[in-house]
Amino acid sequence: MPPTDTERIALLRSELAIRVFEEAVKKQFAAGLIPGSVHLSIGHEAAIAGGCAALATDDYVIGTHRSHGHPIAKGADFGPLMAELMGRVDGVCKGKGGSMHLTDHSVGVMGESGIVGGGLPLAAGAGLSAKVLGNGRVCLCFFGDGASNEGSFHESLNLAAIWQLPVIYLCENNLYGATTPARSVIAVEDIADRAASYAIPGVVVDGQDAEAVYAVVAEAVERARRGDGPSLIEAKTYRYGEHAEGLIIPVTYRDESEVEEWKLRDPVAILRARLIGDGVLREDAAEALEAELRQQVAEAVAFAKNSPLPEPEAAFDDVYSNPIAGGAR
Amino acid sequence: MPPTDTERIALLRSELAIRVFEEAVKKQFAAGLIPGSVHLSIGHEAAIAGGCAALATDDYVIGTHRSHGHPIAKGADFGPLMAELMGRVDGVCKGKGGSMHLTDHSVGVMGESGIVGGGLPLAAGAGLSAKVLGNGRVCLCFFGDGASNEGSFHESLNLAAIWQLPVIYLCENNLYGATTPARSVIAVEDIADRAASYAIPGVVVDGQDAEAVYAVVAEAVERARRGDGPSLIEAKTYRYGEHAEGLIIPVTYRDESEVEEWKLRDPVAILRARLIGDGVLREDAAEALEAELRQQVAEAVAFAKNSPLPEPEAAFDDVYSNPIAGGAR
Amino acid sequence: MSSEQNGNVRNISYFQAIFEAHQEEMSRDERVVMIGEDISLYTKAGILDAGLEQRIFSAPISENGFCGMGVGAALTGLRPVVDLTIASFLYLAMDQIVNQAAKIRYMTGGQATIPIVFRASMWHEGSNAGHHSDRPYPMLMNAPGLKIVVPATPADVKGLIKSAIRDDDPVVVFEDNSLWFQSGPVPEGEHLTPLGVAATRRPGDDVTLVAIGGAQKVALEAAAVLADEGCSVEVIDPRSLVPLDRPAILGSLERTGRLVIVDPANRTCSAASEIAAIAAEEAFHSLKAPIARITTPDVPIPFSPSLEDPLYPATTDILDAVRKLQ
Amino acid sequence: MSSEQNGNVRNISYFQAIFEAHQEEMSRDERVVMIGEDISLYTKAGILDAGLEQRIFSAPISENGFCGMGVGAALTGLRPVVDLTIASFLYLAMDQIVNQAAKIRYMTGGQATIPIVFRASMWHEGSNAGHHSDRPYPMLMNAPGLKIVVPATPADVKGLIKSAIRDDDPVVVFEDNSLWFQSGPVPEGEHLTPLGVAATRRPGDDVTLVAIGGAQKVALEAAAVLADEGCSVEVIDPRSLVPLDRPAILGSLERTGRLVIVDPANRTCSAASEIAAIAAEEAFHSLKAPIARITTPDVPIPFSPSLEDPLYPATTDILDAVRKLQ
Ligand SMILES: Cc1ncc(C[n+]2csc(CCOP(=O)(O)OP(=O)(O)O)c2C)c(N)n1
Ligand SMILES: Cc1ncc(C[n+]2csc(CCOP(=O)(O)OP(=O)(O)O)c2C)c(N)n1
Ligand SMILES: [Mg+2]
Ligand SMILES: [Mg+2]
Repeated sequence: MPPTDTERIALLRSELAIRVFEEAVKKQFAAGLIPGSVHLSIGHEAAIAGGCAALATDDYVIGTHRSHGHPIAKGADFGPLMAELMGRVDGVCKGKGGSMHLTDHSVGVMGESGIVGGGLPLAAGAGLSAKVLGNGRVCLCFFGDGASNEGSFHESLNLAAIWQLPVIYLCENNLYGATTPARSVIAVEDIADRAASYAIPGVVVDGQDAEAVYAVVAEAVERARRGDGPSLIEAKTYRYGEHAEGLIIPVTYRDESEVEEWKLRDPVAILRARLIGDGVLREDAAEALEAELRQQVAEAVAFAKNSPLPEPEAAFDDVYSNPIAGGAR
Repeated sequence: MPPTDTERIALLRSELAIRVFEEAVKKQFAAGLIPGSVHLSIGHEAAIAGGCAALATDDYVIGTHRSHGHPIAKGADFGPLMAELMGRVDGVCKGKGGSMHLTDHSVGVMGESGIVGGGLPLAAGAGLSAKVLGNGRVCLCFFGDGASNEGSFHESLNLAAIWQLPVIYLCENNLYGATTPARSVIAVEDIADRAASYAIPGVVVDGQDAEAVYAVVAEAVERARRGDGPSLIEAKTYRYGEHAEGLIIPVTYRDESEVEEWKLRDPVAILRARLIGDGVLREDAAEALEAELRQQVAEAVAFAKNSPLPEPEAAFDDVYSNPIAGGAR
Repeated sequence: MSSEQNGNVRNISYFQAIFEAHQEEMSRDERVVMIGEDISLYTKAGILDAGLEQRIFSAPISENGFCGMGVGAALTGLRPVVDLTIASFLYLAMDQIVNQAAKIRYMTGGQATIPIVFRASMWHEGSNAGHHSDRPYPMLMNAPGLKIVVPATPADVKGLIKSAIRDDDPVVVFEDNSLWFQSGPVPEGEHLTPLGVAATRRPGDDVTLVAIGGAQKVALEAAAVLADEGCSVEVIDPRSLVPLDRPAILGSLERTGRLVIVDPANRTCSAASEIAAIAAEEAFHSLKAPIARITTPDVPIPFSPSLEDPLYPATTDILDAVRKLQ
Repeated sequence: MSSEQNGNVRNISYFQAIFEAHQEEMSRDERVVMIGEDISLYTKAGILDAGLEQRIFSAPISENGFCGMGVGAALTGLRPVVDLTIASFLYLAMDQIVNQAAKIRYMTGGQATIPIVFRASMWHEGSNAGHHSDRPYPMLMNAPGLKIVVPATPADVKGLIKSAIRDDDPVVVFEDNSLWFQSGPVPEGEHLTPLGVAATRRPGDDVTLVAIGGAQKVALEAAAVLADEGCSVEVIDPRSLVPLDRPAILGSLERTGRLVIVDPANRTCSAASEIAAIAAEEAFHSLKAPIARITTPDVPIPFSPSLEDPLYPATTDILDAVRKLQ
C-alpha cells in the first residue's frame, strides 16, 4: 500500500522537524546553554523519519547516543526534549538524562543508550514482551555502524531470530564511528550481510531517501507483526557535522569533499523536491511547513530556557521505584 | 601435500591418546579421585587430533572447558595433566587449574577457559602478537557450538578479520550446549555460515574424520601464515557421554538412538580401519599402539596418585608475577 | 510486610524452596517469565509445572544479550527472572546489569520501571576453580540502583525471591550453592520475606557477629562454642545487603560493643568492609575493641581441595577473632 | 625503585604526561602496543610520533573483544596498553578483565605472565550523565589479580603509567578526567613512580585525610582552611589502591588518631570503605574519633549540572567532617 499524500507530507514534516530542532540544538550548544556533549542527527533525517513513519504510536523505539531525532519522529513534544537537553526540571527526564538519554515513554520511545550497542538487547526484550503479552506491538531499534561490532549486536539478533521476535534492527550507517571509518573496523562491505548469521532478511537501503526507508521498514514491520521475526536493515547515510559538538581533540579523518558530496543528496531536499515535483506539496506550503516548525522549535527553546534547573535534592529521587530505607546518601 | 604414512599413524596415535586418557579420567572420576566437574572429549577426537596435527610445536592453541584433548594432541605429557586433574602439586598448573584450566605452555597450549567463549578474544591476541613480533606462528582456537552465540565470538572474529590475524577458529559442533540443542539456540543451520559476517572462509567438515579435519585446518594454517588472515572451520561432531561427569540434575534431552547412530561413525574406528585398509598400519601394530598408550596413561595415573596435594600456603602464590606487599591475606 | 500464612511448616531444601517461589509467582502473575541457559530442564525434570513452559525461555549462551533482553522486557511490561546460573558469569552481563538495569529508571527521570530479578549462585568447596567460584556481590553493592539479597535459609530464599519478583526494582539474588541441598522449615503457601530486614539468628550480649549468606553455619557453630566459654554472641544475618538493615546491626553493636563480620567474598571492598566502615562511622562510641573481618582472602579460587577449602571463613577463624577481642 | 633522573622539571598537563609515558615506553620497548577506539588520532594529531603507528591498533567498538585480545597478546609476548576510554565502558569488558586478565596467571599455576595495562578515565562535572560518569575502581579492588592505580598529578600519571607498562601483572590505571588539562611539574625523561607507595601531599598531626585521585584538590583546600583554624591535617594520596600502602596510612593515623577519607566513587563498598575497615581493624587503639567517609552518594550520576555538581565530595564536606571530629 503506497503512502497517501498526507503520509508523504508527514514524512517531510518529520524530516524537517529533526533538521530544525537539531539546528536549534547546535545553536544553543554553541551559546553554552546545553551542557555535556551532543551528537546531532543532521544528515540522518531520512533514515529516522522513514523508519518511525512505519510504526504505530504504541510501537516501541529504542535509540542510541545520537537520538534526538528518534523521539521527534515518533511524535514527541519539542519543549520537554529541549528542556532535557538544557538540564531543566521540565525536561522529559527531569534533567537526569540529557542528550544521550532522551526518552519519552508517552510516544513509545523507551530509551537511548549512551553505551554504544546497549540498546540492542533491550529491543529484543521489548519484542519478547510484545510476543508474550500478545499486544501486537513491534520494536524498532536504531543503532550505528560502530555498534554492529559490539557483541550485543550478535547476541541480540540471534535471540530475536531464534524466538522470532517482532523487532526491526535499523542501522544508521554513516560510514564512521566517531573518527574511525567503518571500512577499517568492519570486515564486511555491507552490515546487512550480517543478517546471514541469523537467517533473517538483511536489506540495504538508500538512507537519504525517506520513502525508500519507509518502504523497507514497513515491510519488516508487517513481517514482524505476522510473527515472522526480526529483520536487519542498513540505511546508508551520513552525518554532516562532527561526531559530537564540543569534542576535546579535533582531528581530521574524512575529506571535506566527501562531506560536500553527501550534502548534494540531502534527505530533506530530496523529499521536498520530490513532493513538489509530484504535485503533492506546493513550494509555499513547504515553506509554511518549515516556518511553522521553526516557530514551534523557537517556542520549545523559550520553554526550556524558562524552566528552572532541578533542585539538588532531586538527585536522590528516581533511583528506585520502591525507595530503600536510609536511602542513597 | 598429502600426509605421509608416519603422519597418518601419528594422527591415529593422537586420537587414541585422547580416547585412552579420557577413559582413564572417567574411571578416576568415578573412583572419586578427581574433584570438581569434568567435561570429556570422547567422540571429539578427530576434530582435536586433526586440528592440532596441522600445527607446528610452537604454534598456539587456546582451548575451552572441554579441553583435555587439546594439550594431548599438542604433545603434552600425560603425567602432569592427570596430576592436575587430581589437584596434585605436580599438576601442570600445580593443582590450581584443574579440568577446566589445563594449560601447558611447554607445548603452546596457552590456556583453556571455563568461561564459555572466553578463549576467542585471547586467540585474536595470540594472533596479534604473532603478527607484531613477526614470529610466523599461528593460533588454533577451539570453541563449541554454544560458544558461537557469545558476543566474544562476533567481536573476536571481526577483530581477527580486520587485521588479518593468523588465527584458525575451529568449532567443535557437537550439536548441544549442555542440555540445549544447537538448533534451538543458533539461528542458522551451519555455524560456518557466520563467516559471512567477517568476509573470511567458512568451512564445514566431517568432525569424525581426522584426515578431513587435518586437510581443512592445514589449508587455513597456510593461509594464516601467508598473512591472509583468519578462517572459521566447523567440525560436526558428537560427545558420547553426558555434558559433564557428575551433573546435579539429570535430564533427558537427546535420544539414545542418536547417540548410538553417532557411535557408528566413531572417529578412532574410522581412521584405524582406513589406515589398516590402506596398508599403512597392521592390525597388530594398531593394537600395540593402543597398548603402549594404555601403559603410558596407567603410568600417568600412578604418577598423579603419588603426587601429594599442594600445601595450603601455596594458595597464596602465583596471584601476581610481581607480588604485592602485604599480600593477599 | 512479612507474612507467614497457611501456617503449615515443612522441611524442604533450599533448592526446592527456590523453585516453589518460581512456581508460585509464575502461577500468580502471567507477566513473570524465566530466561536462562538450559532452564527448559526444570519442566522436563518435573521441578516446575509443564504448564509454565511457554514462559520459560531456554537461552543461548549470550549472557549480556539475554540479561539485556530481560531488562527490555521489564521495561515494557514483563517481570522477568533471569538465571545467570553461576555468579562468575555475571561479569559477561555486567554492562546490561550496571549500565542498563540499575540506571534506566534514574536516567529517564522515573519514566521507566524495571521489575527484574537476576539470580546467580555462588559455588564453594567443590573444586570449581577460577572461573566458577566468585562471590561478586560486593561489586554490585557499589552500583546504585540495584537491590541485593543473600538468602541463607530455605525459608528466606523462598521469601526473598518472591519479594524480589514482586519488587518493582532490579533485585539480584545471590544464592549460596553450598546450601542448595540443605533443608529447613519453610511455611507452606504464601511466604514473603521483606527486603532490608535482618534476622537475628541467635541473640547475645557480648559480641555482634554479622554473618553473610552461607556463613551462618560457621557463625552459629562458633557462637555455640563461645557460649560454652561464657561469651554470648549475637548472630545477625543481614539477608539483604542493599537495602542493608543498619538499625539491626548498629542496635546490636550498641549493646555488645564488639563487631566481627564473616563474609565469604574476597576481602578487599567486601560487604564486610562496608559494614565495618558503617560501624566505625556510626557506632564508634559503642566500640570496645577493633572490628574484625573474616573473609576469603584476595586470591582467585584454586582448584585443588587442599588449596581451596582452607581459604573460606571457618569456625576456628571466628573463634580466634572473637577470643582476641575479649 | 623510584627514580627521577635527568633532573629538569617542566610544567606539563596531566594529559601530556599520559602521552609522554606512552611515547617513551613504546620507544623503549617494541613489545608495547596500544589498543583502543579512535586511537589513531594520537599520531594524526601529533600527540604521539607517527613512527609508532604500526603498533597502534585503532579498534572496532568491541570492548570485551579487544580487552581480551590484549590479554591474549600479553600472554604471548606483547605488553599491550588497552585504552577503554571512559570507565563506564569497562563493564562491557568485565569478563575479560576479571575472569581472564586477573586470573590466568593463577589458574595456570604461574605459567602465564600477563603484562597488560588497562586505562580508563573517570569523568566528573561535565554533564556526561549515567553512561559516562562511573568510577568503578572499588569493584576491581574486589577482584584479586589486578593492580589498580589512581594517579592525581601529572608526575604521578606519567610515573605510574610507565611503571604499569613495565610491571609484569595487569594494572588498571584510572585517570581522573577533571585533571587532564591541569598542569604540574614533571621531571624530564625517565620518571617512574612505584606502585604501592603513597604520597604525603601535606604533613599534619591532628587528622589523617586520605584523598583518592582527583579528590586531592578539595582535600588540600580543606587542609589549608583548617590550618588557619589551628587544625593540622595530613593529606595522604595512596596513588595505588592495589597494592595499598597501608603503612603510610596506619603510620599517619597512629600519630593523628583521626581519619577522614575522601573518595569520589559511590559510597557503598568504596575504596573509602576498605580503608575505613582496615583502620577499624588495625589501628583501632589509635582512633580518637569516628572515621568519616566523604564519597559520592549511591546514585547514578545525573545529567543536569544543578544535580550533578553537588554530589561530589566538596571542600565544605571535608571541613564539616573534620570539625565534627574535634
Ligand atoms: C560501549 C561504548 N564504547 C564507546 C563509546 C564512545 N563512543 C560514543 S559514540 C561512538 C561512535 C559510535 O559509532 P556508531 O555506532 O557508528 O554511531 P554514530 O556516532 O556514527 O551515529 C563511540 C566510540 C560509547 N559511548 N560506548
Ligand atoms: C559464560 C558461561 N556461560 C555458561 C557456562 C556454563 N556452561 C558450561 S559448558 C556449557 C555448554 C557449552 O556448550 P558448547 O560451547 O557447545 O561446548 P560443549 O560443552 O558442547 O563442548 C555451559 C552453558 C559457562 N561455563 N560459561
Ligand atoms: Mg556511525
Ligand atoms: Mg556443544
